[in-house]
Amino acid sequence: MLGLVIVSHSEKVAQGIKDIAEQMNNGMVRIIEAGGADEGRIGTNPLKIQAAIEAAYDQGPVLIFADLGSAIMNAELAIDLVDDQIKKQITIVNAPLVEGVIAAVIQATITDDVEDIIQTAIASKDLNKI
Amino acid sequence: MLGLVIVSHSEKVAQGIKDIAEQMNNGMVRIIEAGGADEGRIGTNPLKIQAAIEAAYDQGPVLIFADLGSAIMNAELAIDLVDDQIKKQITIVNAPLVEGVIAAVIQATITDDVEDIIQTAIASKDLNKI
Amino acid sequence: MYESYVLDKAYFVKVIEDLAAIVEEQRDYLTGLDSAIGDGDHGLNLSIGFREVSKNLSEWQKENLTILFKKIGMALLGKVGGSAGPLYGSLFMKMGEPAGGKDVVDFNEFCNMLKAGIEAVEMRGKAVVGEKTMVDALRPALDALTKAVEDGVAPKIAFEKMLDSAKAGRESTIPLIAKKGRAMRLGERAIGHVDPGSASSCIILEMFYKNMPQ
Amino acid sequence: MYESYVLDKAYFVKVIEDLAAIVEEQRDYLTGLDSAIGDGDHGLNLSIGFREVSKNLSEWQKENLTILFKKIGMALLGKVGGSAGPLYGSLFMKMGEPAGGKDVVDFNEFCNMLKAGIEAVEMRGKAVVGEKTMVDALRPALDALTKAVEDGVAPKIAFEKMLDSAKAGRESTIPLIAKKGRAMRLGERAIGHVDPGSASSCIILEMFYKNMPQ
Ligand SMILES: Nc1ncnc2c1ncn2[C@@H]1O[C@H](COP(=O)(O)OP(=O)(O)O)[C@@H](O)[C@H]1O
Ligand SMILES: Nc1ncnc2c1ncn2[C@@H]1O[C@H](COP(=O)(O)OP(=O)(O)O)[C@@H](O)[C@H]1O
Ligand SMILES: [Mg+2]
Ligand SMILES: [Mg+2]
Ligand SMILES: [Mg+2]
Ligand SMILES: [Mg+2]
Repeated sequence: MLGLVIVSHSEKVAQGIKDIAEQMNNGMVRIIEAGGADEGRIGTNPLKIQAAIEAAYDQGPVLIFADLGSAIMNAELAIDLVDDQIKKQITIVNAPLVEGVIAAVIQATITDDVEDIIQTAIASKDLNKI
Repeated sequence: MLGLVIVSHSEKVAQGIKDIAEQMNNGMVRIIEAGGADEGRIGTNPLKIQAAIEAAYDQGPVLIFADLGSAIMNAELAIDLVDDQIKKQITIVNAPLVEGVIAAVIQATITDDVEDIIQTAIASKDLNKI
Repeated sequence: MYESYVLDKAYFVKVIEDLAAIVEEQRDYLTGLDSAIGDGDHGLNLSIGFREVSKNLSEWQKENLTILFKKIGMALLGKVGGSAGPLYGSLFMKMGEPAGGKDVVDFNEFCNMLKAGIEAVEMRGKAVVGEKTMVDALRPALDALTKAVEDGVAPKIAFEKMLDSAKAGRESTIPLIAKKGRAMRLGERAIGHVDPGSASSCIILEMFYKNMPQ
Repeated sequence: MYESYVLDKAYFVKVIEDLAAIVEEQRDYLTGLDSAIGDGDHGLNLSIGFREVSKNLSEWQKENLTILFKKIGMALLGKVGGSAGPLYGSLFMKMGEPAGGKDVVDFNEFCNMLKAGIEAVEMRGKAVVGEKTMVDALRPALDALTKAVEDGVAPKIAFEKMLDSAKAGRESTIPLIAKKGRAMRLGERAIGHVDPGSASSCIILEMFYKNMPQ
């Protein structure tokens, strides 16, 4: 099963994106959120991200989506902390957070080609909204 | 003052983005969230969006950021419901939700040129995260 | 013929009552269609919307048709949550306008109500036929109704033709790729499935048809 | 000379205690710097991080220096929340490694600790000098220390040179546009402001300097 980790500076944002994405998830993606710093403050926490990666990992690829710069830095740190076996399965996806997660989850209902899922998530930045 | 409305299918996402953005807001932007359908269900509500637009409006421009297609549809409906005077001040910004709101708020601390703020928000889709 | 064929408030109230009941009955069917190519909430969305309508209908039926339809539309707007909210909300809100504040309309006026409502859906969703949306049921339905009226067909027969076209439109969505709404993201994976909105549109039109006097 | 100049655990514990105290004292100063060109939380972030360190320090000082620093780093990682978390977390975690599980290090080893820590910050943040980050203080500080050691300068003097370079580096951030971190988005609006991370880096290095024996 594909793992997906949502990293945001806000706990609410990460949880809410998971809520939206789960509506479109047909059970093919294990979505785990890692939002907020310690005690719900705005920020990110590499240990929370590490735990989320480990929870999302199911012998297959794990995609990480994050909001701002320091969330990426903490995601990279979290990746350094996990087992090598998991580590080599992880990709941080360079996509907008909400749009990328939703696109990835929808695409995962269509294909199990991870590269395709990643590219679809990245391409979500160019989806016209209006 | 610039008004900014955050429309998401999730109440938590809209609130959380506001929390993140307020950290960067120097008081130049009135940020109002309009997340979720009635009773916190996943979805959007044009009447909530209408109220948010009216709350965000302060004799100046109002920017709307939204997540998915039907959020835009409801935002457009909400725009139809507000006074003409407010209506002509509204722009739905074709930008990723989290990234666009943050970019707009930061840019509003630099300039009060709304067109510049809108363009910066749109360009946020191409900001490299990794 | 059409001027003497009138539809009164009791008719419309009964349509709405039946609609609320059948939405409840068909909730899982609609949700199932939406699970296949959407987020699986279409039945639930409509159920929540029409429960709100039901709850207030005895109060609202004191109003003229324009206000009654407006209130129904506003309730759907506020409660439905998904795309069906602004779309069906607009349908009902706009349907009331050609009723011109009256309590009874003749068949011509009724046709104009449907026209106004369906055009409002098209305006709101910017969809055209072939994009695998409710418009695939509603637009052919309206066209069939317009043609039947031009041909001078009797009201209930004209509505039967309308409903047939709506259902044919619903079936026509099966082989389509979606170009609007959530299913748009699915590409070819949407092929083989009925569009949920086209199905609910048929249900709505069917309630108008079913309750029409001969 | 450098082998006989030793720094023991009491020294390091005192440095950390002082650091926790001064972070508290300078919290609003650091937060003020971050309000100008960031999100105004840098002082708060560090305060929360070092409170966690303080709370545990009496327990952790039973461990050798490698483990002690690792625990400090992990606490900062987990608590700080902002960019300073992974950056200073990495700084402290990596600083412990050249201590090789001992309770006392000589000056060479201490210099290696700082080198390892500062390189870890660079590795984690991918920043180079001139990008208006803490690296603008840390990298010149490390270079000045390395040079002073090559020149055979006495330990505390070498550290004074290091600190002077860090402070010069901090001041050098004032006219810069930021290329990393949040301030990056501000373009020219960042000009005229000290980078908050370069200021906190000076504070950290100053505590190491201040507590060194002559
Ligand atoms: N732009 C549009 N124009 C017309 N109909 C649309 C449009 N977008 C979606 N729909 C209709 O809405 C239906 C889905 O409704 P619903 O499930 O309530 O909304 P959501 O997709 O937001 O969950 C689709 O089956 C389709 O018929
Ligand atoms: N990539 C980076 N490399 C080095 N230092 C950085 C980097 N990003 C940010 N910083 C430093 O972090 C400081 C801000 O820390 P803090 O306020 O705790 O984080 P945040 O910006 O996430 O709120 C900046 O002043 C800068 O010195
Ligand atoms: Mg749906
Ligand atoms: Mg929905
Ligand atoms: Mg900060
Ligand atoms: Mg911060």
